[in-house]
Amino acid sequence: MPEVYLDHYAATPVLDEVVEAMQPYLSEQFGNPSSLHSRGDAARIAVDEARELVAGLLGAEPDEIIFTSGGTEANNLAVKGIAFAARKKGNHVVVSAVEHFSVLHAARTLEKFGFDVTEVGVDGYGMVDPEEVRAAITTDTVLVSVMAANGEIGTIQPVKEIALIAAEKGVPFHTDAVAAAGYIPLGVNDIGASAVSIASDLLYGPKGAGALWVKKGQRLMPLLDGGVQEGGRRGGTENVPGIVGMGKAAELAARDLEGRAEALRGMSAALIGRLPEAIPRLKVTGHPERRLPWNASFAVEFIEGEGMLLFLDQKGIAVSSGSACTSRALKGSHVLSACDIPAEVAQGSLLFSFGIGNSLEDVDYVLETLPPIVERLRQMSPLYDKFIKQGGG
Amino acid sequence: MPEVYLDHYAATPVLDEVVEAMQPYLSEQFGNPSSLHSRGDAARIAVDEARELVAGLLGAEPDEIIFTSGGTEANNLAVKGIAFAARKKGNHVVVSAVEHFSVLHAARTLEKFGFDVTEVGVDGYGMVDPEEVRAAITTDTVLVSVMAANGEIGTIQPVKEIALIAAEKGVPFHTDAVAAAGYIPLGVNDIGASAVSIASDLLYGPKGAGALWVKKGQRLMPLLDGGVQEGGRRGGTENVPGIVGMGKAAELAARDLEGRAEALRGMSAALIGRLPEAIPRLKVTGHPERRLPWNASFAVEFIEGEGMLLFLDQKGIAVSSGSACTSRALKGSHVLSACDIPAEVAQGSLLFSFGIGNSLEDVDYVLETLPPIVERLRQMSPLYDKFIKQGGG
Amino acid sequence: MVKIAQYSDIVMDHFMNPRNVGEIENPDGVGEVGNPVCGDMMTFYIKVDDEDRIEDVKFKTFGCGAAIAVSSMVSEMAVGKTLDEAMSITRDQVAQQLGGLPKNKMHCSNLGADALQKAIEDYRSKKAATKE
Amino acid sequence: MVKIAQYSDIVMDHFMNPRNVGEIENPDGVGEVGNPVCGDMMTFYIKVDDEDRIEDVKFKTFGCGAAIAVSSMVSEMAVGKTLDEAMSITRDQVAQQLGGLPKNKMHCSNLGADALQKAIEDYRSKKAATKE
Ligand SMILES: Cc1ncc(COP(=O)(O)O)c(C=O)c1O
Ligand SMILES: Cc1ncc(COP(=O)(O)O)c(C=O)c1O
Repeated sequence: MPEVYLDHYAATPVLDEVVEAMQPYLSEQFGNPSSLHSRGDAARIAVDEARELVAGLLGAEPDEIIFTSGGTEANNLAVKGIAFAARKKGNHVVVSAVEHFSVLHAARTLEKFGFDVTEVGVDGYGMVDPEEVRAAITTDTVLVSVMAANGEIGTIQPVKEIALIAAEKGVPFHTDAVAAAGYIPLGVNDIGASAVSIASDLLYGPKGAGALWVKKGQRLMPLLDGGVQEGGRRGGTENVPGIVGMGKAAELAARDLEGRAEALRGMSAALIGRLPEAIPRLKVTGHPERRLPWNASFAVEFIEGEGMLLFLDQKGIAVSSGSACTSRALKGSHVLSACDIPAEVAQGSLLFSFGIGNSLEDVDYVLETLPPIVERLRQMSPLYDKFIKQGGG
Repeated sequence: MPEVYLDHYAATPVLDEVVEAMQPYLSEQFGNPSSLHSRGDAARIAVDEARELVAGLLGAEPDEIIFTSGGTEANNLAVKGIAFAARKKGNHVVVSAVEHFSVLHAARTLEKFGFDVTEVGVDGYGMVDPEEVRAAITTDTVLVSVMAANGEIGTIQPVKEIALIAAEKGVPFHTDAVAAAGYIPLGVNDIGASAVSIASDLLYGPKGAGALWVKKGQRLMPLLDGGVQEGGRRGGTENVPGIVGMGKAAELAARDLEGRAEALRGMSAALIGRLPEAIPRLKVTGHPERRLPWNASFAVEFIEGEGMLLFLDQKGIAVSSGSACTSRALKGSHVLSACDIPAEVAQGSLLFSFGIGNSLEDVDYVLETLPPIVERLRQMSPLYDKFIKQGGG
Repeated sequence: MVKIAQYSDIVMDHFMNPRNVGEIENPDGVGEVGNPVCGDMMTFYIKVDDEDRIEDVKFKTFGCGAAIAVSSMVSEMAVGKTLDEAMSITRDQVAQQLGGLPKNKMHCSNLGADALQKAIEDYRSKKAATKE
Repeated sequence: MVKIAQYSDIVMDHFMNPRNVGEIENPDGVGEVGNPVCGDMMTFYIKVDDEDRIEDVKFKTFGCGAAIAVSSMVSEMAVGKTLDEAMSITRDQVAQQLGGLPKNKMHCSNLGADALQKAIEDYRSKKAATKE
């Protein structure tokens, strides 16, 4: 049976070069970067090198990089850290409705501490309108956070425009680039952001590592108090192998960005182009042009995502779905809902996230495998039944 | 040159068995535990197994374990999480003066949010008096946090007594067991705690993993909002290899606890017994009996710690010091200061932290190597000069 | 068969090879529960013989693997039972017969017994109406 | 020599083999700066010749590797200089001669030039006192 992994948004494999780079720091080089002896030295030097490589991917200064345990911590640190540090200035933050929960729920936590949160909506393609952000900003606004691109539907947000508006209003702008970094060019100064989150595990790096870039001078209340690691902005013994792995992954992502993006775009475009021909009543979700190269997202009408996932898994294909049943919280996707996709259609959402190990043959295999699965599940579906009886099909 | 690593409190090497256990999850088994396909399954099962092993070390239920990125996050989650969740009940927390900064500074952050913090002092051995904790508790107290043992001086705290008092007063009791777990028996129910923090990297496990045990029913505000990982109490893609490594490390620590403790106690006791004979004006810090088996801590009068560290490093010996110069924050140790050790004496602090790879020969090597280094530095020291001229020596 | 830890072998078998999928033309009773917005919807059709025994059951289900397996299992359990017996099939029995269901799926996907009961009630109320 | 990245080779050399450690009996000037509570304390002793040139320097230092290396370097820089020249030795020059110092050590450990200046001032004030 072929193994066709198309769930890179959930997890990327770790590149051999990355594992190799990490290896010494898992065993012989186990020193603590804070230690003053030579063993500590080796660890500190390794962390500093990784910091430069991550800064390189973002076109940033190394000392502006704060290593975290992942994208979620980076987002929490950005949202809570910037808002709490500014709580004497104001108590309002603006986020988009399609943010990852690590931004959205962090904002809800701010509400418990007296903040007001405005969620700016999106159009049917999942795009934020910068003018809506402008309209949402008040004199109390201390943070605007809009993601660089949404992983579920691939839509790339107009962050430069939003950053410009935030800058005009003197409000810090954070962007969650977890899904985007390494796939579209993301110079932090080019964007004009105050803070940018990224994660290692969507970059063919190890899990357990992420980073928040924070512009020099931007005030931030730490989330993890403790030692003076990361310039006092994030305590805790550094995850040296994780950080080293992330550094290597960032280096390779920066080096290969264009090549990777082109290959991925080729595959996702092929699937987006051909799947609707093979499956009637299939909706492409997200933006037709402004989308992440690796993302091909759909909603299959009349059936639910988990069944498709299970059947595809039987055929060696790994994908994900934003359906309620496949989310551990058993709630439908807030992203699809923000795009005004009816809840019952959103239940049939399917996300193919391509990786650098995939090929166009994998697309062929999906095109061959998925339609009969959909057909089979539709034959069981009372919704499809009604649709047919009402003259559809 | 011999390599004598005696800085296990800063970092332990990762055991081969642990690295081996992690290895698959760094490469082939890269799935995301939240994914519904078989690759996600493999990761989820691995995390669940690790959860059982960590629970085993603490005599706890697996679903009471929250995996974190390390001891610092576990402590921040405990202190802020419990206090913020109870902020409608009261705004007072009690900590000891010798807590790790990840507890102490987390408490200071609570002050910024309207909490009052009482720091209970210690005696000359670094011991907290449970009756002082009782006296500190008010009707507004929502948390007592006193560490199981202090890593810098080895002193084991009377946590059972403190837990009992907290329980009598109906106040949750958290204990930071990062330095203690795996070295002294620590049954969470035996202690009677509400929350216990541990870290992987002091257990011969990888950096970047830790855990907070939280008693069923204890309310907690998450620190990292996001997905519903860890039962909704800690969002973020799980650091699968780190967690798996921590699980293995916990399993081995539980299995070998007594043997390890005995061997370590032998070495630290030998050094504590013999070093004062070899070096005049040397003070053993911490408690004479109630101390962690791996800890041998001292203060060498008239000289400063960094010089000793550098010379020892030249001889292949890695240790640490609580001196201001060796701390990245350039502040003297708050622990030694709480024990009423004069600041200039504390500058000469030396911490030998033994590990399971050490032997009594390493103690001999230190006994042979350190005295001439001390002598050499004392010869340069204006303080020693004064002492001698005043008739000391 | 590629197995997913959350589902037992029996669940996977019933999901992949569901029994009694389909529709009954001119059914004696129809029961529909759930709602596609929430992610699960089941329609049960029954045929009842002269002795108030369930002769045939068919179902259509929109929902996750568990929902489909539950429907299939309920349909198997119901065939040949008297209406009273079938009415007493509980969610817990269904879950047990399936070798267990994931905790988080116990409530949302385990609607099969309810749909069957609705179909029986539908049959009974139609019959009562005919008698009047 | 085992090297620590934060310290240059020159710092390590001066730390491990400090020049002019010790005391001068009957010094012409003594300067003491720092405070053991903060972690760094230095005492400089100077001998001045008839032409106001520093003939000999000795020091004792309590402090980290940087503090010891700084003391050693300052002592070397000072020997043979006139008092005026020696007075103009700056912290930055010392750090530069050492091949750089870690940023966080620039302020606390780089007291050698101050101690030397204090010793020179001590000498000058004593001399002034003698003249009066
Ligand atoms: C856009 C976005 N932000 C943040 C995160 C959280 O990252 P992590 O799971 O590494 O904590 C994700 C995870 O997929 C994401 O897609
Ligand atoms: C007692 C204690 N608590 C907490 C911590 C923090 O652990 P980590 O550095 O793994 O975050 C340490 C670290 O040494 C510690 O000794």
